Amino acid sequence: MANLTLVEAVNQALAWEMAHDESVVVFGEDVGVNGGVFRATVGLQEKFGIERVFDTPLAEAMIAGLSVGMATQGFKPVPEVQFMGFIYPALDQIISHASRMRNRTRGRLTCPMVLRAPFGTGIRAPEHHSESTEAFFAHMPGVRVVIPSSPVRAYGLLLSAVRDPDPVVFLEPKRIYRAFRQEVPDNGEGLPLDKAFVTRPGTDVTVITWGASVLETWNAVGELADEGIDCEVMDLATVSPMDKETILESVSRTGRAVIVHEAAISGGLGGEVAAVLASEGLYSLEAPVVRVGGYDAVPPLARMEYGYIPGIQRIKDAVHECMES
Amino acid sequence: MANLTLVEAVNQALAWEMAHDESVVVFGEDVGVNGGVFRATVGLQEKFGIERVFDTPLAEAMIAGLSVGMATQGFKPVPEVQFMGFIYPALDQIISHASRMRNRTRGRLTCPMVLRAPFGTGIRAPEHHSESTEAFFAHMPGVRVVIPSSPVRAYGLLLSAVRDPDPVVFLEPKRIYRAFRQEVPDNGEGLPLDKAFVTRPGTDVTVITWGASVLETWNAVGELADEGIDCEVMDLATVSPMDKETILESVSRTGRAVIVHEAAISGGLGGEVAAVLASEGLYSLEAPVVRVGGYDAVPPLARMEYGYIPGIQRIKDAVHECMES
Amino acid sequence: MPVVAQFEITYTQFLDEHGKAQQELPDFAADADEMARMYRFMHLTRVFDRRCINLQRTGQVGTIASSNGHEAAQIGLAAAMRPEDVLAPSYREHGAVIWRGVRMSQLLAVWGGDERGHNWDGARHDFPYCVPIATQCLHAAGAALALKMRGDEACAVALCGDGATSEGAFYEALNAAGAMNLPVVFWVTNNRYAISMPVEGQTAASTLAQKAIAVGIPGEQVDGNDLIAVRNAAEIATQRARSGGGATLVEALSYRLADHTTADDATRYRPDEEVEQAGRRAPLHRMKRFMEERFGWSDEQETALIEKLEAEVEKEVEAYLATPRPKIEEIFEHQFANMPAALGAQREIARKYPVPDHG
Amino acid sequence: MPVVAQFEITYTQFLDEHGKAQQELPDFAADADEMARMYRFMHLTRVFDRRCINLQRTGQVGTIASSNGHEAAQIGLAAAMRPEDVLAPSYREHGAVIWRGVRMSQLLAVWGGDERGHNWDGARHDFPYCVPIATQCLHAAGAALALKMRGDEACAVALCGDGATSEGAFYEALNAAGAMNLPVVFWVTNNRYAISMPVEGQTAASTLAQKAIAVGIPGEQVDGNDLIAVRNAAEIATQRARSGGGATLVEALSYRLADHTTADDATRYRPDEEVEQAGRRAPLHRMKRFMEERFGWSDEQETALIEKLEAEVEKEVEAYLATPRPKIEEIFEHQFANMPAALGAQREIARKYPVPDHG
Ligand SMILES: Cc1ncc(C[n+]2csc(CCOP(=O)(O)OP(=O)(O)O)c2C)c(N)n1
Ligand SMILES: Cc1ncc(C[n+]2csc(CCOP(=O)(O)OP(=O)(O)O)c2C)c(N)n1
Ligand SMILES: [Mg+2]
Ligand SMILES: [Mg+2]
Repeated sequence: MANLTLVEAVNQALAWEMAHDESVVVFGEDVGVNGGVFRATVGLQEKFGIERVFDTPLAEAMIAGLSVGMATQGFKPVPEVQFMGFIYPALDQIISHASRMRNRTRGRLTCPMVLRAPFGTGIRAPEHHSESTEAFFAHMPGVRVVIPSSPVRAYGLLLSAVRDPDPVVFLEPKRIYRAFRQEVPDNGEGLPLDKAFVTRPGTDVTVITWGASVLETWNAVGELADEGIDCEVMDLATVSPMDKETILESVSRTGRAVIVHEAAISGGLGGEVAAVLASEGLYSLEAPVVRVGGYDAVPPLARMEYGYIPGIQRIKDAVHECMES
Repeated sequence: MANLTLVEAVNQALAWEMAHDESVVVFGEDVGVNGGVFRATVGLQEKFGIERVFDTPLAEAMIAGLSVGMATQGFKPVPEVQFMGFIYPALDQIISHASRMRNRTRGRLTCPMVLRAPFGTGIRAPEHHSESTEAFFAHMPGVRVVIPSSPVRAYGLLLSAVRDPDPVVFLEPKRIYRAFRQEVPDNGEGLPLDKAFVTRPGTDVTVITWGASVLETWNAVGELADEGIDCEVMDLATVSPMDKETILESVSRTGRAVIVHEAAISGGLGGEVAAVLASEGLYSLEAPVVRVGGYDAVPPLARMEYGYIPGIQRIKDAVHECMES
Repeated sequence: MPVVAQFEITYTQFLDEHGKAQQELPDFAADADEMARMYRFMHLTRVFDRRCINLQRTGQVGTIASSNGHEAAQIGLAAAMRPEDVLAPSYREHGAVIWRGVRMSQLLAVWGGDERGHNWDGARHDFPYCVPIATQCLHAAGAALALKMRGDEACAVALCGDGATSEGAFYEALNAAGAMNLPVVFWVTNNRYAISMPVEGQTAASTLAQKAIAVGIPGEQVDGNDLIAVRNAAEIATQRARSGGGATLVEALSYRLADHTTADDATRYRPDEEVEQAGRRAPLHRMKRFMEERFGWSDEQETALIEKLEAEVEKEVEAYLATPRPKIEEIFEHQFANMPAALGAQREIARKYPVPDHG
Repeated sequence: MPVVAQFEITYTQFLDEHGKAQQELPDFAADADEMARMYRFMHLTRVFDRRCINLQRTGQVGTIASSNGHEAAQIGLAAAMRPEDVLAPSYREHGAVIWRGVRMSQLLAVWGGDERGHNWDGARHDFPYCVPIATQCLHAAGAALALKMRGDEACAVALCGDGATSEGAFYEALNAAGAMNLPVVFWVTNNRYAISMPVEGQTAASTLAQKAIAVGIPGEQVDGNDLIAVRNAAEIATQRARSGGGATLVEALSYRLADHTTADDATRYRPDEEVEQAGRRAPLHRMKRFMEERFGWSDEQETALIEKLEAEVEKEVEAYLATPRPKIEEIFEHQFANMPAALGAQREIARKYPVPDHG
């Protein structure tokens, strides 16, 4: 049983599914010989051949459009966009075609594909390498948005994403690609795409998060436990369609909610979570919902990025604010 | 003093500003000789010449990128994207460059431009002509998103948008382009870009809306008044950055909020409004916030589009739901 | 300075505007049945198109794009395709998709605002009409890659217009097709206008065919109003693709004889004389002359054919008009294969509200 | 079949890899001072680049892209530009922007993760380094349109790589420049690789210069390691643009002698021999030979120059390292000219938290 990092788990899931489903194809920029700039696809070309694992010309709209074309004709493309900051040229193909091919043909053609992209801050990269715009894709009917935040979840969620009959945008928190390891049995077992993960049961407050922020959240929650604040921690993971039930059930017990993500707060997905609580969970709320996120500013370059994303102290303060009001 | 439709008011504002600011340039697809497919730019080429009002090749990324280039070099481009459904190829230039040119150069270069696009349903058009994805742009730091919903506001807000030193995405509700007329004095007076419009004072519930939905909202509110329900109606208009103060102040008086928009509910901007109430206005809420919007489905073609967007009855039911809980 | 690369673009025409042969004709042109079949479909396209416009005027369909003037380009191309090939059409290709088995009532449904129309008969694997300009070119490239990986002896064909050639998606599709040696044909029907923009405003390139040079694939120009030139070019390009020879760009020179759509008024931006002149070069004229000269086609046959086609179209119009209105539930049922709970709940809400027609 | 268009692509080299003239040289090549100035900047680029890599290794800057091998392409082009021209560079163009007056300490700030670096000296109207591939080509086109509308006798220049030519944005920029006859030069430094993708994988086109044909503008290929060929081509193209002659595409053939960036390991995808071979054709080698033969440049001068440049670079490195850390407030202050209230409130929150350095 392998002790893997998140990015290694992604690789293991791709390898499993390619071995078990002939129709799965992996392509993108530098995913072949080079094995991906983060090594997510390393070894796949050797294993499955250059026909099924190949490098494309440098054009993201093309990568997405090619995927749509292949998906409608019986393949399961799993393209990679090298960084989320470069996914925007592909957005038109995702919203205008991938997301609606099934609907606009009333099921005649479908678009099973998984667009993978690393996202978020934290690797001292140049401009445009720190984007967290999952909210764009979560506002697209017909698209699933999945964000793993541990090796085990990366493996299980990616398997289910590739097996899903509809398009999935699979966003990988590159800041924690190698942050920690887990035993990830290579058993081909997927995880549900409609269930949030309660990673820590608690009674005082529900802390809802996803992506790399699970890391700071986890540390914050640990320190808060020492102070006697018992947080329930939820990794939303399948952020769209959103698992409202788990959110509402948890907050119905704790009465309090704090939301933590890297993306800019305004228009971010934390707003959707808060809105669900404001309309369907209002009577359980004993305190204002607190959102902690990236500020409403362009993600800064390396020297300030850790001042931009929610840090442990900011998360703790948010929980205190929520507990005290 | 001219009695104008919304689209005529847009034209009047463009003409005024072009006459008073040499640096304003209008371009896009079919905006010149043809005067725009909705006639928004009719007459401008005759008035101001083909140098300042011109048709471009058919390429939206190019239209946006050209604007960024011109704006950084001292011009004020006011490009038109023919329909919001075709704005997606331009999205990369908006988020990656227009929105951050000022920040990434620390003010050395700036990007004053107004990207105009008609949006929303309701004109029996083919596929992709009924998009309402204002939420995408409202999640972009450094960009203003402005949505007029009356001739008077179209004129004043567009003037201010063109004069604003930063990029503005100006979305015009084409369903009400010609729905009604107003006296629109051509006095060059702009309207503030940071204030929501309370179009009807009320005491029982705050109904927050924007775009073409103001129409059904207005009718619903009228009928509700006859039933004795006194709605305060707010046209959010400058949807990003959002005027939280006006929202919070109103709900602090009414204790209830209903949000109405055409866009898909999940991930829509109504979520941001509800989130603001859940975190900064919770103690004023006497009832759950109710969101009425397009369903989480691709905007349907003509025969079902009026079943998709919030109709008068659905808005009334939402207000009742909010009043009765 | 050493020359490191040289290129040329050719133009092919078989029949001049009077239907006179300018060079030796390809074999299929001698096949009376085949020519009659294509001629019939050209007329059907025209008759259907006329009826569509009239249905729009009477409010029975929504905004609709006319294929008036495209009859040769559409039928000649479709006739060169095989059922197992994959077509990625733009919104204007009525003749091509009808040839491939789509029912006219289904096309009317599409333009009438009913998604069920795209769940169409004929080549079930073909792409639906594509509205976002040039994006279908990428789908054709992807379909071609799928065909290639499966080892099928088939190709994909993308149809687009002159304006589409300015979009990055068009170029990216061509470049990928060249780089990956994909079995795909990019067919540009240059009807001289993108709504109000004349093709001269789209690009400084003297031909659209030469855009192929940028991506290292063959490109050529044909008279798009000459059915024989169109079919001949389409057969060569599709056969090249099916046999491993890779992608081709064909520019078919034609003219849009109608407004861009029923929502457009072309008199705003182009002179009537130009349209009249172009009308004299219309595809059906020269095919009629050709059919007369080669196959003794008579005016009686012509009148009979058109009457028959009008009846055929009328049947389809009736079928369209008789189709029960879609249910609001249907807008929820094809978002995902497995409907999310929240969406199901929204469907229940939607059920409660009658759907008003347009006012 | 009549030929309706013909094209050819030429290749220009003045100095072979040993610095020997292959044809009569342009006048500027006889100007000892000018040649020495360019040679000096080529070396400065090299020295600075070496120091950057070393700063990254020691954790004093973040991931950085090397310009090793691009010295001739960058300096020859920059030298042909005028201050009033507008440059839209990619992220690899250290030599070009330093020539235009940007301080090395400012470039280090950019790569060190400090936006203030882009508020740089020199040509204040130049665009900052551009990371989203090819998007800067559209900015150059827009700037060119601005220059044209103002009637300035100036041009815009976009710099990009071979990989960039596959992006729709590249094509759309070229097509618009052609259609609108814009004063812009698109300069493609073909260094054979886009990270791990060799240029042969990007396109089936045998040259990148021929992509100009698709948009009706002149395109040519030059030896990008030959300073004289580069400057000559750049002078012709920029002068054409400034004088109303419109846009030009230049493909400069070169080679990336380093990893793509410090985050890359090129040994994964290309053989050492290939790199060694390319190294022998490096721009500085042949320029050294040329300087020796034409202007009696000596090894002593060479050593002295490099020492002097190293000292110059060191001063800039010190200035960079001595720059006080930016304040977190600064990330809020340039989002809008007039800060929205809510953003101001967020700034107050941010103030309360120390900004940890990277772990
Ligand atoms: C991406 C995109 N931009 C704009 C439009 C609006 N529009 C519809 S048709 C058209 C002109 C297309 O011209 P052309 O490609 O020549 O095709 P034609 O209509 O002449 O057949 C435009 C601009 C669109 N549908 N998609
Ligand atoms: C739109 C976009 N996609 C992907 C990337 C990631 N990326 C950075 S550099 C690069 C290769 C660029 O190659 P080329 O254009 O030849 O320039 P070079 O680096 O060789 O100078 C890629 C794929 C990016 N920066 N932008
Ligand atoms: Mg056309
Ligand atoms: Mg390169």
